Amino acid sequence: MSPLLEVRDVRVRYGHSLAVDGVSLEVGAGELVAVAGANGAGKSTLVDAVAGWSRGRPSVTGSVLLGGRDVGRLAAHRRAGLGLVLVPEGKGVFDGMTVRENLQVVRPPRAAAGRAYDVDDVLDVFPRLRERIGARCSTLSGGERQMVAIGRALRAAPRLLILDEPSVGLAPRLVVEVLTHIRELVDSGLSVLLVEQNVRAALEVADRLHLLDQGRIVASGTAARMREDERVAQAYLGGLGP
Amino acid sequence: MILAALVNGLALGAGYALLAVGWTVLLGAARLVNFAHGQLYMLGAFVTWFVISRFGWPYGVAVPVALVVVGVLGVVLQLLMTRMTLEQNIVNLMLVTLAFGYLLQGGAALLFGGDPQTIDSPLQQQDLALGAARITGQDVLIVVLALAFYAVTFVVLGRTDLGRMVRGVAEDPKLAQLYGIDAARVYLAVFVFSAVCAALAGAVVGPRSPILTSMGFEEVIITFLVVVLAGVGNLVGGLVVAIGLGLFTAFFGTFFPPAYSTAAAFVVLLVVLVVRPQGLGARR
Amino acid sequence: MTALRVEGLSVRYGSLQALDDVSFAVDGGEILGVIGPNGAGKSSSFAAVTNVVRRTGRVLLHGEDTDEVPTQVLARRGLRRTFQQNSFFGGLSVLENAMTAFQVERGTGLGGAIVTPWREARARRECRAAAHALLADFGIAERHHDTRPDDLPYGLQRVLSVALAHGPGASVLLVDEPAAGVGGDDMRALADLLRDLRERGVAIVLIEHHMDLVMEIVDRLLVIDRGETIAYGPPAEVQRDPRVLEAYLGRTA
Amino acid sequence: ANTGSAPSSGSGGTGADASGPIKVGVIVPLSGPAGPNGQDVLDAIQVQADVVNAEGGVLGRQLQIVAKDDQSNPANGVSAATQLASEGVSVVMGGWNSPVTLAIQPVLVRAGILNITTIPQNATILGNADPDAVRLNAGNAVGAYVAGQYLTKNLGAKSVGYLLENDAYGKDLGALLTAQLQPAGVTVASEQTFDYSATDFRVPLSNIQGAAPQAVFSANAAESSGMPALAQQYARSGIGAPHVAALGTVSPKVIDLAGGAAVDGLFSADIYFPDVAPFNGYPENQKFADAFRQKTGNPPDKYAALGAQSVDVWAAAVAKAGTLDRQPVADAIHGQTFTGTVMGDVTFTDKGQMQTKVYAFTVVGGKIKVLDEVPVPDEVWNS
Amino acid sequence: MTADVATRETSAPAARRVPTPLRALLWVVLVAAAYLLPAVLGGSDRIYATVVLVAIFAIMSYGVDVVLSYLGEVSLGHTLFWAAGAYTTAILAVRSGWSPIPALLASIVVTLLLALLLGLATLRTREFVFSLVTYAAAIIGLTVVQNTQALGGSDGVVGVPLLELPAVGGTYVARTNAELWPIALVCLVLVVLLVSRFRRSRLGTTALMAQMNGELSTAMGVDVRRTRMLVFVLSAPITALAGWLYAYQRSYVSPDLLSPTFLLFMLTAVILPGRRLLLGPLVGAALLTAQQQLFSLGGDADKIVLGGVLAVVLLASPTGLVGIWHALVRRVRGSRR
Ligand SMILES: Nc1ncnc2c1ncn2[C@@H]1O[C@H](COP(=O)(O)OP(=O)(O)OP(=O)(O)O)[C@@H](O)[C@H]1O
Ligand SMILES: Nc1ncnc2c1ncn2[C@@H]1O[C@H](COP(=O)(O)OP(=O)(O)OP(=O)(O)O)[C@@H](O)[C@H]1O
Ligand SMILES: [Mg+2]
Ligand SMILES: [Mg+2]
Repeated sequence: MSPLLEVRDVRVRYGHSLAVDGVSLEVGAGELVAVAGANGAGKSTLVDAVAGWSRGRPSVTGSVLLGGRDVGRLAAHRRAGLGLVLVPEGKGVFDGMTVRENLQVVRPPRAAAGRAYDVDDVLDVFPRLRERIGARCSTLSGGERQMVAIGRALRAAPRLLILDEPSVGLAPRLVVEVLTHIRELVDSGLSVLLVEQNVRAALEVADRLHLLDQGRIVASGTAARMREDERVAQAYLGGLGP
Repeated sequence: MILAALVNGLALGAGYALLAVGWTVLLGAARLVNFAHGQLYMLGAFVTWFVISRFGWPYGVAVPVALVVVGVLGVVLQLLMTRMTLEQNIVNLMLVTLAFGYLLQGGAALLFGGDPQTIDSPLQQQDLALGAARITGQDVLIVVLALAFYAVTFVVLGRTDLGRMVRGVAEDPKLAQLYGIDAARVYLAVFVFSAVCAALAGAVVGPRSPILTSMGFEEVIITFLVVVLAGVGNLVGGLVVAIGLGLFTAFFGTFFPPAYSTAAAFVVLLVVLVVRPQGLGARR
Repeated sequence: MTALRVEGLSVRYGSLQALDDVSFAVDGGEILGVIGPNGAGKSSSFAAVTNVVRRTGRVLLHGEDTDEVPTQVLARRGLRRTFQQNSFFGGLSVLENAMTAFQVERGTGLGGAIVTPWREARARRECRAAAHALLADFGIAERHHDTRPDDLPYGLQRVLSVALAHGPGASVLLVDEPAAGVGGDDMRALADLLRDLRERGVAIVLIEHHMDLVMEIVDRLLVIDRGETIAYGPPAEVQRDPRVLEAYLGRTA
Repeated sequence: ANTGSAPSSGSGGTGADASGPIKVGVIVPLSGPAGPNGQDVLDAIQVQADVVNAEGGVLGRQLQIVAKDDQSNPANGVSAATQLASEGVSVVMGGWNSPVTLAIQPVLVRAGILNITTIPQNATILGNADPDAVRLNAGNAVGAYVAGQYLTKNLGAKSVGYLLENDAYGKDLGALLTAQLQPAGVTVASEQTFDYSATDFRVPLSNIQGAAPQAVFSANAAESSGMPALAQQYARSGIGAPHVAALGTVSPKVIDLAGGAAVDGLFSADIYFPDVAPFNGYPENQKFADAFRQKTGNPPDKYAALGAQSVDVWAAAVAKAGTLDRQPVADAIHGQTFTGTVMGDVTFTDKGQMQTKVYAFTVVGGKIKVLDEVPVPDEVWNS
Repeated sequence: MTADVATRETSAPAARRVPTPLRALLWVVLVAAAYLLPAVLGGSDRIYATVVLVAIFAIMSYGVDVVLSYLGEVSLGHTLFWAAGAYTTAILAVRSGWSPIPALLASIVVTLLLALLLGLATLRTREFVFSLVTYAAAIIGLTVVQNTQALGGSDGVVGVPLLELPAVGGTYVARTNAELWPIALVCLVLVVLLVSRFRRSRLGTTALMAQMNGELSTAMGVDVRRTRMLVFVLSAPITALAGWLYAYQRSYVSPDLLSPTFLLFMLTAVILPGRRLLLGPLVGAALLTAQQQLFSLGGDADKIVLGGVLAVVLLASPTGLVGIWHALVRRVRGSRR
């Protein structure tokens, strides 16, 4: 069976600098693949390119296949319509809308692959949002926004969910809860590509991990293997690690 | 006297409202201050006139033709501006629309000539007396159309996904793409809608008095006033402010020299915006 | 005299009591950590202390009451902050961003710039030099000086935020989640930076969710939940507090 | 007060080349709302220049028309005047509205070029920046006098409502008219003002209706939109009182735009009608009107006639003075009488105002029906 | 959002800094060349009228430029200051016989007061609300001027005397545009100097900061409201100075000064070349004036030309002509490589 997502030799350039340099990876159905790497390694650039989206104006080459179909030429909203849903790094909500409206904007695709969450389901995952459901997102705390962003992606019933550092700004307890929840989703059939700084937490839940450095994959392997890996341990799991 | 002022104000205000509805949606969705709005209004009137006088088609047919023509023009203009709108370069958007306004006005002057024209609408000939006040069938049409447009727009934007999509795009067009929304398409739809509304206003308000290709600037300003006073993207506010402005003009003109009513409206605007910079109806 | 003393701080947003009677103090050469679940009111406390939102309670900066003192005046008196979301002057280069921190105070007024242009030129040179020194101090290499802040690697963006806040020399620095999204080496660098600032006598209040970082560098820890203080004291003690475990850390810590 | 230095002789007043054609400058709006009217005037001037040229020209030289668009705006008027001066014109016809004329006066005075003002009616044109100003159109004093006569004598109104443009033109007319009506015991029942650009008069009209005057006087010079709209809306407002529009505001075009017969019964007055006695008896007028019809396909209106008249009068004055210089030509016009012009025999006051005959008219079946001449005393022309 | 040019402009000197004395010399040569330009172009009155108008309109546009480039706001109310300068001058000169310098000072005082008032009114407004409020002020100004007999009403004020300035050995009387040119040029140079000093002053920096990120600049010690207020108030007398000159040049002021014509001119002159360029408004004013004075195609066609050029430039490059220029340079350099 061909993998759900296939990324082949993607290169992304900002002007003269090469931010992603020939990355290939795959995400199978019902698999959780993590991408880790230092700041500036190119993780966000990579997943943005996969989603066909960017706030800057990078030039992208290589191909992206979703369920065997080349989506590399499609605009971001088309890819979203096909079930490839990205939660971008940083601000991922509409500030001027309320929490409820943000969750409502999303219309699950007709041919929903996964389980479509309704607003209540999202509130079950993030009880804190229940209290703030009518509040404008501009007044939310940093963590609360992150919850809305993830919640909105769950509403979209994606075939492939890409999360770019979902744990940023979340309280430690919530980080664990969110990642655990994502794992549960994966176990029930969702495919996830997860970008995380928090390698230790990522390794808790991921099936496989790619290590990115200066735009290139420098190490890959199953979570179990990577936990043993010297380099990973040294770089991310020692001393003042997250 | 009071009744007359009320009726006059309503008829005036409905015209403003019709002119403003498109822009209200546009400002709400695209944060676009369209200084060519008045010229689209002018074109709506002139194309209607042209179709009637050149092909001899009846008013009822000429109006839809004008809407289509201006709508197509709207498509072209928005396609040109798409990148700029996506980048939300507000100052440049203001100025580009200003430039479009020049172009349309100069072009219309060369195309239709500088002579004043009148649009023959059968409804303009029908008079209705309401006590001391008189209105024409055309006025009734304008009031009805204004209310209908607001109602439909309100329902569409408030109750459907389209409305939420429009608001999402207004917030952050880039992000909206990740929600599966084609921001460029939404912009296009909204701009064309607003252009068609302006054209409709021109086609139905136009028969009231002779039309000139140089008209439009005052209309822009009045619309601008209504839209900003109502609060960005606030439809109900737009209707209320437009009718309110009509009534204000009528009542002001009843008790003071009518020539000062525009200035007086602007004084009110100044005071309101100084006190409430976000507009009267803004949620905040 | 305590650098920053906060007594009975409360903030309401409409019906939401975001902060309820919170007190803390921090002295020069000290780092106070602030932790708590999302939406607990941590960032709001910064906004309250800097008079950005309406608040009740007393805030004393070096013993002086700051009631009614506008944010920008507090900043000039040395009470400065960073923002949770990255915040820069997007149109300016990194170096120019750093220069602004000095020009606010050392730039030449319009009159001076007209009458004594040479002084203006000198002041500008000085600001440029100071900005260079600041960036060097915070470990932002020369090759980044001409890029836009948004194009910096994320870790450096967080550092730049702190650098801008520190600027010409803050005496009380409020940092809001500087390590969010930062990992590995960059996190270590950030920790060193904060320690270094403490060494120089700056009073630091640090909001952070990275417990490793917090536990390693803070001197005291304040824990807020739903706007109320649930613990305040030495980190090791606080970390064992069952209420903190329950509300914030979860079973893992 | 303005330029004590006066015309620096020779700087540009006369064309540099004394044998080639004489350049005649024209400043009228050729774009914007007044553009079509300006074009008419320009056409008339050209037509009349052709007539003059065919008869041997002026001082044995041919006339050459140089036209500039003032876009109805003083700033453009000034640059048009500057350009004409640098092109060496000997005279400038025009200035459409009063501000444009007032703006070009100093420029032309400094350049030593005579200006013949064709259309503007405001009092300020004469005796201000330009001591040699010449004006052809009847001024506000005449307009007010004629309206006053008509309202009191012909209509016998005891109370009058005003609909006035809210600017110097409208206010001036209102004040002058009131000064006449008051001694006659006529009251002003209501005074309504509106902007020049107004096209919707329902509010002032309903105010007028409330005041129930016996007649209504209107001053609205916005021919291409405001005046037709006012005439039409007045006719349909249900106000029974007769509507007397100010002198020169009701042209055939206005009637057309207002819906022709829809404004039957409207009164006004004017100084020129191409096909009506006595004008159709003047050979000069016939020649001009025929040539104009041939060129444009339309009969000339008052503005066109004034344009032609400006050429006619100036050519005669130059012939009389025997020179193109500003001062002698001006002197040959001020206080002089010209016979056999497009508008018949005319006399200029010492201030430079042309005196003509004024006729009242009404609209019948969508067409102008000329009533009687309204004799205007000399002191009114002189004021 | 639009700072591309600005940064290139402000950060480039590091790379190609010309030594100060040389730069000063360059400026002197430039001014001298400007002074001689009309004579070189033939020296007709028309040429002189054109260059004088360029100077006046450029000064007028610099007022808007300061607000547009440094506050990032589109002021639609600067015609008010332009008219205030011209009207104060005209009325004082015609009715009270004031001489030019006192009239100028009075104009500046009047505009400062107006700007202060309008500044207070717009203190809390941003973006199109700011634009609309300033526009409202201009409309009100127009109505007031048009209807106040003391201000000349719709006919304006006629007969502004010649511009006479005290000079060594008597007075300098500007009878013609040629004689007005040196004065206009001096005013222009002074304004450019003022603006260039403003750009480098603390006020210029803080204004830029406030525009780009109000919250952050407050946190860094900038009083955003005060800065906005100061910049706005500073911009007004610049435009008023142009009004002063214009009153003498045209010898006649009328309500048309408050018409959209001038408003659109100012905006276009600033935007067309690109914002935040020291000489931008001058270049813009020169291009527009030259087109209107020397290459006019008539009102309607001019509108098409102006609208077309403006639209094409902005659509092709959000930063105006300078953006197109940079792109061209880059292409030429690129192809040479
Ligand atoms: N808009 C942009 N313009 C120019 N360069 C950029 C831009 N965005 C990112 N870069 C550069 O591309 C490289 C990769 O950045 P990216 O944001 O993808 O890293 P990352 O791995 O996601 O880091 P982080 O963990 O900090 O988010 C960095 O060197 C960065 O400076
Ligand atoms: N301007 C505001 N108006 C209304 N509510 C607000 C406003 N700012 C913050 N809040 C609310 O106040 C609460 C506290 O917010 P605050 O930003 O202080 O949280 P926090 O402790 O910093 O959380 P996080 O760790 O997620 O950043 C939140 O529930 C937030 O939604
Ligand atoms: Mg990233
Ligand atoms: Mg926070």
